[in-house]
Amino acid sequence: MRVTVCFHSWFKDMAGCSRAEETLPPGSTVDTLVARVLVRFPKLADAQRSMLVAVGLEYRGRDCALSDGDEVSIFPPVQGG
Amino acid sequence: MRVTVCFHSWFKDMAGCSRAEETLPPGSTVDTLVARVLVRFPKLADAQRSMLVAVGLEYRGRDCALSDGDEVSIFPPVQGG
Amino acid sequence: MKRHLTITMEPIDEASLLAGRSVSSAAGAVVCFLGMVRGTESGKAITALEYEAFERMVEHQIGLLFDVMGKRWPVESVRLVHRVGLVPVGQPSLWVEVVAPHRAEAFAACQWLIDELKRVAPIWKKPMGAGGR
Amino acid sequence: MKRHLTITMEPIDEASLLAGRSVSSAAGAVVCFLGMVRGTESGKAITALEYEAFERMVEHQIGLLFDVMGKRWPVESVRLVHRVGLVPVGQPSLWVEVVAPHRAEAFAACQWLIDELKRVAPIWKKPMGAGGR
Repeated sequence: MRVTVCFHSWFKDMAGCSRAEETLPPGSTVDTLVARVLVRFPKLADAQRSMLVAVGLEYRGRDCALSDGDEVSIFPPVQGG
Repeated sequence: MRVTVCFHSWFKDMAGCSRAEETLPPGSTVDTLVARVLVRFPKLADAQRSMLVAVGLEYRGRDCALSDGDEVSIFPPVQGG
Repeated sequence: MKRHLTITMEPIDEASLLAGRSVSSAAGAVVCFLGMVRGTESGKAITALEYEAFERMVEHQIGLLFDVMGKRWPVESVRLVHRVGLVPVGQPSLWVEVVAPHRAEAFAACQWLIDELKRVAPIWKKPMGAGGR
Repeated sequence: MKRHLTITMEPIDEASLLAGRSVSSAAGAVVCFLGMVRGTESGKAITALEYEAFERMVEHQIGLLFDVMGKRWPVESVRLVHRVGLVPVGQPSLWVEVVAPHRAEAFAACQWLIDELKRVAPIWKKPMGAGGR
């Protein structure tokens, strides 16, 4: 399956792009995807602990199963207000 | 000594006036004055428990000593806002 | 702490109060409160509340509250307007604005001020019904 | 519960937001909050904050907060405006208004909403100094 990864805020700077495509084996989770992303964008490794993940428009944990076509957003702690 | 008594809100209606003068013996307190007022304006007796008293612009208790020329305000619970 | 208090018979003019606001670059939070006259009082329909105030004492007592507020919270500015006389349903009788560096203190100070005002400001209200009283 | 949410690059126009307010005769309390950009960030002088938002998700997440708010408090109306892009020091980045029958619930709901917004809305800020960054 294919998913789109979107980076926000300074994760975008670390990744050097705002979007990337990943092809994952069936049964993949957010965790699978994050591991893949960290290999491809090693500068994000340091930020791993503060990383937030949304699938579509919902926050999701690392064990969330992904589906073909999902848009997964990866970003640092939010600072609205 | 002479003090001026001011009634506010519905205490004014009960008293039938907004101000009254009282002449009190030296050493009188708010308590002395209130007792005098209740005799002169008996309709206020029922409201005695919820009565608030200010001397000048400060809330005062029943044991507060009065001075010649004091303005003593007597009113029901406040409802600002 | 800048402080401003108005007791007035006139309608509260929020727009001009906003226009008169000045905040420093240290201010991170502005909290405003409007107390509106509701259409019912003790379960009965009313058309207005008639507010009466012992004005000199209101000013003094609220001044004391401002003093305490300035000691308890790092408030940059507080403004309070209380309308008296006849206030129709749907219109504000009270407007309060607190400006402070951070929102927690702005909210705390504003709520405290309103609670205390209701406790100590010698103001009274009379419900006015459709028939006049 | 009436609800209104705007994410905008434009300056927050408080006067026109006020003009657009409608309150029923059951509303006794209006609480407004303005979050202002302060002149210092982490102890350093700044000239502005640059806000970035993942807008679709901000709208969805704040929509969920409005849902919870409407269940938890008898709020009549909630309006929230968040400015994004460059917001100069001294200008508001956030405006929130909550209208409710009584003040305790209006304050509680408004504070809760701001706390939750800061927790869940995907918005980020970058301090901009005198030299551009």
